Amino acid sequence: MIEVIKNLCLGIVLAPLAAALIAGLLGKVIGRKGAHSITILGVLIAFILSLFIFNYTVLDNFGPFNFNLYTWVHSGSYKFHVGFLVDNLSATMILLVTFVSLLVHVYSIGYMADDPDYQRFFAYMSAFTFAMLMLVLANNFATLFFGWEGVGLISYLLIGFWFTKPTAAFGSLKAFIANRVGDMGMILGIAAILTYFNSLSYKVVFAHKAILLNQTIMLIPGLHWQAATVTCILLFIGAMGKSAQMPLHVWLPESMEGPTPISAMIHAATMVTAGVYMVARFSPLFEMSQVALSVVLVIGATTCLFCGLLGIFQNDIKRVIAYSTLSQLGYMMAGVGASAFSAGMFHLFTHGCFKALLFLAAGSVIVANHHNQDMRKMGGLYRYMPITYVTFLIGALALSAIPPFAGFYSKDTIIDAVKVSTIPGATYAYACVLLGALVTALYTFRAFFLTFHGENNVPAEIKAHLRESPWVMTVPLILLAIPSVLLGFVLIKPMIYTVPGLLGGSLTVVPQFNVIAMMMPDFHGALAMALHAGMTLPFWLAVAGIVLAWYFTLKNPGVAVVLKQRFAFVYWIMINKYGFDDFNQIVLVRGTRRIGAILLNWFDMSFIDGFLVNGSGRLIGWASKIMRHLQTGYLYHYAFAMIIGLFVFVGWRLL
Amino acid sequence: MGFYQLLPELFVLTMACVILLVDLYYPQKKLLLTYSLTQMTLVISAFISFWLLNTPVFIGFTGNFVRDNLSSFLEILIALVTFITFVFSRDYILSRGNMARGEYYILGLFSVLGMMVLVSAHSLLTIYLGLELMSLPLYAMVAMKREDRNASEAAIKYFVMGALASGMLLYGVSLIYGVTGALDLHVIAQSILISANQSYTVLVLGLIFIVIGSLFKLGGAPFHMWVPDVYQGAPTSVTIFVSAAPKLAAFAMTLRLLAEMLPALYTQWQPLLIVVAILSMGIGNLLAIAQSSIKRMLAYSGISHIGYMTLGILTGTLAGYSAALFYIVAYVFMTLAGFSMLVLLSRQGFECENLEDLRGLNNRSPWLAFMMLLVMFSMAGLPPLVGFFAKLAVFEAVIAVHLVWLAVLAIVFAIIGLYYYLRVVKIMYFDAPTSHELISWQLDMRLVISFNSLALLLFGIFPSALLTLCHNVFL
Amino acid sequence: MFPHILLSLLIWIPVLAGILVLMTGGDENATIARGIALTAAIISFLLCLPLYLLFNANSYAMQFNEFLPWISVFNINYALGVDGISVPMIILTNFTSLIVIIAALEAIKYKVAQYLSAFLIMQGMMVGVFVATDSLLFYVFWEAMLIPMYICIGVWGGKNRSYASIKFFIYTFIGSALMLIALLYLRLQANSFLISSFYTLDLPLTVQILIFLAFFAAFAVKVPMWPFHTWLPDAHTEAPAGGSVILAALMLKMGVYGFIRFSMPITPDASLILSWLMITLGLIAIVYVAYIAIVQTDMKRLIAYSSISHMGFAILGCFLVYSILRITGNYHDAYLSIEGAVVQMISHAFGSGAMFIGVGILYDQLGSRLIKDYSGVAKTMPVFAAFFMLFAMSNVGLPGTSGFVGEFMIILSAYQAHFWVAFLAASTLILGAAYTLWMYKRVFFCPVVAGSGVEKLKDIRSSNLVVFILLAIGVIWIGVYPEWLLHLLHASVDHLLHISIQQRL
Amino acid sequence: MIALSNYLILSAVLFAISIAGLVLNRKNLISILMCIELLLLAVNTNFIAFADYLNNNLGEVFVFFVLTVAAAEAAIGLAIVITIYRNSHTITTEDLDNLKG
Repeated sequence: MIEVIKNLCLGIVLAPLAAALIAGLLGKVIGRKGAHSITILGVLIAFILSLFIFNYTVLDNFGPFNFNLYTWVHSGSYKFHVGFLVDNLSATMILLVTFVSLLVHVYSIGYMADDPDYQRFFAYMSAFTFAMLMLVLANNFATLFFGWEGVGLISYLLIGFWFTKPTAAFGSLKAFIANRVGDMGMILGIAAILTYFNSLSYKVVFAHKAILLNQTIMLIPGLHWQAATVTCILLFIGAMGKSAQMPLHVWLPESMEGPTPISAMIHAATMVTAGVYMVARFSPLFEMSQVALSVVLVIGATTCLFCGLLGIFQNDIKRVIAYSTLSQLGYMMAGVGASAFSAGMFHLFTHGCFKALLFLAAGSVIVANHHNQDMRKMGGLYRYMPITYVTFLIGALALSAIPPFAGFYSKDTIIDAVKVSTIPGATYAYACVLLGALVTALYTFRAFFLTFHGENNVPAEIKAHLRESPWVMTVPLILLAIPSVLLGFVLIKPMIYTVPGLLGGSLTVVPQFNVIAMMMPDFHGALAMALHAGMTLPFWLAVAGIVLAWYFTLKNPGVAVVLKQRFAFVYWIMINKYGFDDFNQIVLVRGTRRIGAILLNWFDMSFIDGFLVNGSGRLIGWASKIMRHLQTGYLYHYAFAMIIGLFVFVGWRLL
Repeated sequence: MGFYQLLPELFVLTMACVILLVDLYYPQKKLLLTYSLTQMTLVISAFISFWLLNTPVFIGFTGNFVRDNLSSFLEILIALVTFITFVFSRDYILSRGNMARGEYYILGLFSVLGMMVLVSAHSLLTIYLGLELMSLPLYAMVAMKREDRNASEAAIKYFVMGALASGMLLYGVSLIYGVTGALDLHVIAQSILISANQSYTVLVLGLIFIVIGSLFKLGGAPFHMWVPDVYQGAPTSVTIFVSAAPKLAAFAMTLRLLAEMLPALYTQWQPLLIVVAILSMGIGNLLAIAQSSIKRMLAYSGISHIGYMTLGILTGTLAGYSAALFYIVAYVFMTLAGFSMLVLLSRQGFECENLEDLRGLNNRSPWLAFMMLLVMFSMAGLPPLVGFFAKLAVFEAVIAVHLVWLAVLAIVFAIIGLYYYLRVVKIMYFDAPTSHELISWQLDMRLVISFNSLALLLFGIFPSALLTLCHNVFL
Repeated sequence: MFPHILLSLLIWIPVLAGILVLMTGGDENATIARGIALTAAIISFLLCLPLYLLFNANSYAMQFNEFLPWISVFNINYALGVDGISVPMIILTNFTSLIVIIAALEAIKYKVAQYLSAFLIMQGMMVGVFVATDSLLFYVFWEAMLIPMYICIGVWGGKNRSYASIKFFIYTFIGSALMLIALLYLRLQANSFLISSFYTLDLPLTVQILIFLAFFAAFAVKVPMWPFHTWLPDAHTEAPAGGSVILAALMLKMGVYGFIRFSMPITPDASLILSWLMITLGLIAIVYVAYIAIVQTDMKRLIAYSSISHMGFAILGCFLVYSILRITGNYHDAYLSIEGAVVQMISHAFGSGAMFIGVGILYDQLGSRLIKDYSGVAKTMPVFAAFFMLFAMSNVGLPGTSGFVGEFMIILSAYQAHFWVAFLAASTLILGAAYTLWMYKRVFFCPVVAGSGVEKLKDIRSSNLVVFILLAIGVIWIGVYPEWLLHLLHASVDHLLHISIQQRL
Repeated sequence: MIALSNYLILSAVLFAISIAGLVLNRKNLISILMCIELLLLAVNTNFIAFADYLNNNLGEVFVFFVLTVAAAEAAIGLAIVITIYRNSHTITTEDLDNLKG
């Protein structure tokens, strides 16, 4: 059995890699058609094999399977392997990854049709799939980190896909650096794990997690911290980078410089959720530290509300969705922070579908508008692109958590979980996620109304060509729309309210934090939950959000302008995104350069090189020039020097 | 009587007289006969000395003369070095008309005779005579380019300082004689050992004079003032001669005077030599940096080499002496090659005297540039060239007598010195040539200089033979 | 093959070939010179195969020993031998030299014979450094290597070459001169110049510290460690591409090799006492130098500073051993850090060497190394840009490339020593990415500026492509399967660690 | 009988005078040559005095050699002075500073 699984996993991982290599290295040889065929084939193989794995592991409940492929590093006491862990969590996750990836690959045939670097694009996407699968399947921290950084790299490459655009080049760099800040925390977390457990294998670490209980670490003299807390927070910093949590969220809006399929796949459905996945994966560790959970919860909730607020003020359709992604990632983090790991993962899955849908739909709109992304120059598009319109609406409803769409189940579960959570910061978090519901609906439908309804502001020359996208783009939309509607309804019971549930033993929750167990009595089935929605606050907040959006965009746009003038200061803060970008640019980037310049000019060049090194050279040269004058050329001076020598010797030895 | 022990000296003396007569009475074009006879004399005398190598130590002629391995070895080297010098002199003096006279070789031969006497002297008298016989022709040779103002100036400086130094040496000798009543080195050494504390002050005073006298000939600081002026002012072919062979003789003199005659005063002369060594290394290396004349630069570099060599002597151990011997031999061949190159690069109407004259040598003649590079790196003491092992040997000896600080200091000066050697290489290799005139093609000179420079490399890669030889000389 | 003269062949084949090449003379015979050089480089590289195959990785003993008395007066011997630490270095040396010579086939058009000969001789000397088991022989090779490098920088270098080459030479000479004194002192105690005979000396602490400092001078300059690093940017910047590659890929490694081979085992107590200093200097190199690298405007300078930063890791890896040992008490825990240092040495050779060649390719076409003169190179040279991205990523330490392995191992070890040590070391993740990718962005990304010359750049072909492919294989191979390298090290690292942690007082 | 020490003092004084002459004289090369002769005379005095005191004729022998050499030296010295005069029409010590530094 394990051999079969091993080969299946290898197939899943290597098929996209091989496809990527072929498309990337032999792109010119195989041509455009060859490139997309081979990569789609690779991902398709991966998807089909993932189905098998899912079937074995989750449905038939064999597993979990934990195996090593080869020893990566063996040094003294330590052995690091490349290996896979196939359990319910990873099996489900690879299914999502390969599914979304497959659809996005297909979609890209249409979206990228005019791009000269077509092959490169497909190679990147396949390579991304490979890296993401490595991340998900890893059975140890080293392999995890490989995938972790690998997806970061390809995200960097894809954001900078149109590298001749300065904004794309800038955005990609920013994304990589911000991710690296997180990775620094991550690698320190891994180092901490190794220090305490002498192993990087999940299995060993989880089995001996009690070791952490007795350990403390002193980061600042005199202050002892729980080892579990420090380790988990370090790992979580990694998650913050990858999942774009505040204050490391700055890169995600910039990442919209990449092609839209990328935004759908990497910056919405898969890579950015890796942080959530990781926290869930390490639930045994996070459960040991209330402080760490609290940090996760508060940061998640904060991101959820405040990044959502920013989405209201964006006019670029992709940026709206990007901020919504940030906000939804905040929800997921808040969910796992509240120890409702399954709820966080649940939202991850549903969000993966409907957000990919939204992005792809937005991409469809963008293609139709000849790569114009400004919503103020759209409007009334529902007449031209009905499929896109409907699927976007489904996505928007799912995102706004309107029952019975998928987003409703997952988001409501999280809000409830935060509500019942007792860890410090939960009250604040609850307020955030609650308001978040209103904000989500507001920005989503603002975008929806601006794009598809109202007056048609499309410039005339584009208007002439407005039409629905080709089938390679609409079919993925439809395929994604289905789970966006149904996934929540189908999964809520098996995933959340069943013990051990769909994710089974992959997640660990200690009793005192087990919020799901507390919510269990109130759950009476998916249908009941949807019907009951009318009695809950989040639902009405969402509805209020939609109404507000309608009012401000369609009914009475003038009010928005008045409000903008009335609250000019707030507006100023909002369009400047709370000043994070400026802070980074002025304090961090320029500060770093300033420090570098000071160190270089004052210390390296002036002091070490100028004063010490060349200074001693100059000193010697100077001494040489001075001493030259002793050799006057006068005979009597020469004689005198000898006599001096004589006298000194005589005086020294005899007196 | 053992007259055959005197054979090299006698042969050179006879031949010098013969050549003098030949040169006077046999008219010849281009001095071919004089030259060949001189070179033949040197070769034969070297062979005779070689034949006498490894014979038992002979001290004879009422203790005035010694034939030991040191003397034979140095005689061979002196003959060889002079031979090479004369190879480079032939064209040089021919192309500078007023120097083209047989006296050049004859004076040279007499000077060689003086050196041979000096290295095999065993009494203060023979030492003095050898020293003067060596020096007087040198003074004359420096002044041989008669219309050259600098040459005359160099000659008078050399002469006056040399006379002063030998006066001091003599004064020291007279004091030693006064205390011991003897001139034979061994007798003096014995009588000092027996009557240890008697007239100690006078002895030390004499020692100081003697140290000054002998270090003057070597060119150790602060008795070095003549060196740069003479090297620069003298015609380059004479500079080769002055800078090479006499150092060997002076080395022998120093060693005989200090190590053989006054070993009992070791504690007195060691500090003096330490001071001289430090000053020589310091002044030599520092002042060489500021030079623009390559002859002067090599002169200062020579001073610094004498400092390093002195390190070997001052240890007062056999290992130290052999290290010093190895050093001086290495130095002589390095300086020989260095100055020879200047002769080779000079021609009528153009003297290669300044660093700038070497610009872009690598473009004009890669082979010669490479040879000069070997010389420079050997002087700088870089492996795998012989100069490195010379330094290694003296450092080893110095560290063995626990003067680690001195070795460190010496290294520091070596680092300072590295700069100007590198600058020469830089000028030859990195700078563009200013002149594109072809370099004269004299096969003999090129061959000799190639052999000389490659020997620096060869003895650097396989230093064992020479090191062992230098070691065995003192056994 | 002939195991008993294999090492000699590895040293002397390139040297003899170098002499042969030199004798072909002027540029009219350049083709012959190139042919001989390439043949010799390939032969020596192939000779690494028997070295690797016949090497017994389970033994810490020196293998392929050769022993001939060389200078009997001082008891100096021509003693050669390799252990698990030197074997990878030798393979690396021959590999890099091959790369450099292939890269030079097209790029060098002026004094070809001298150029190739300088590199071949250098190659022999460098192999000599890694195989010498007699310390004086080691020293001879160590110093002899400087001469061809000096010539190489000075003759084929950039505008400021004289200054850079002399600075390089004197700087490195200062250090090694002090090492010579230490060697002579040690030989006086051990009565032999054999390195192994130094391992058993019981020296008092003061002496140990002095000897440690003398070695430190030699190795720290070579590595180079802050604050002895200022020669490197100049030398790198001015050197021709091949020179920079040799400098970065091999010469810097000799410093670390020296620490592992000499400083730690000979003066373990001093190393223990001064390990805090070494760790501090290593961290300064990592953080401080990275900051400086960020503000560089010259690509080569930037890569040079990044080399210093990366070598800081190697130093850190070596001397963390003592801290780890103090904390965990199990010396098996210390393997990770010191083996990480060795891996870092090797991996850095690939990454930075390749980047130097890359900059050389750009420089040959546009005559500038300044970042601001380039923009959008990826548009005109896509293949080149792809390779450069790989090497840049290795420089950044991306998993899957060689650059990651060493850094990962060392950061993980550093945490065992102290959190903040690990923290500072890990900051390279950000800083390294910042300086490397910022440069990449400015040079390769962004629009092509009309008239800048970038639009006329030609993508890499033939020999350069071969070079890049070879290097890329190296980068990925070490990154994906470092165990291939590590298994060579275990026995020797174990042995040296044993000696290096023994208290001798 | 005059004591040995008196001779020695005399010779030391002669020696000192000659050296003083060398160091202080900045005008004439000829007087420098004379100083050198004086220097040798001081040495000779020493030798004679010691030889007499020790009753040992080695010193006297030495003196003869020194005298001979001194003569040769003077000859060469004067010859050099002549070439200097020919070249620069002066024999002033102060003017001989072409070579320096």
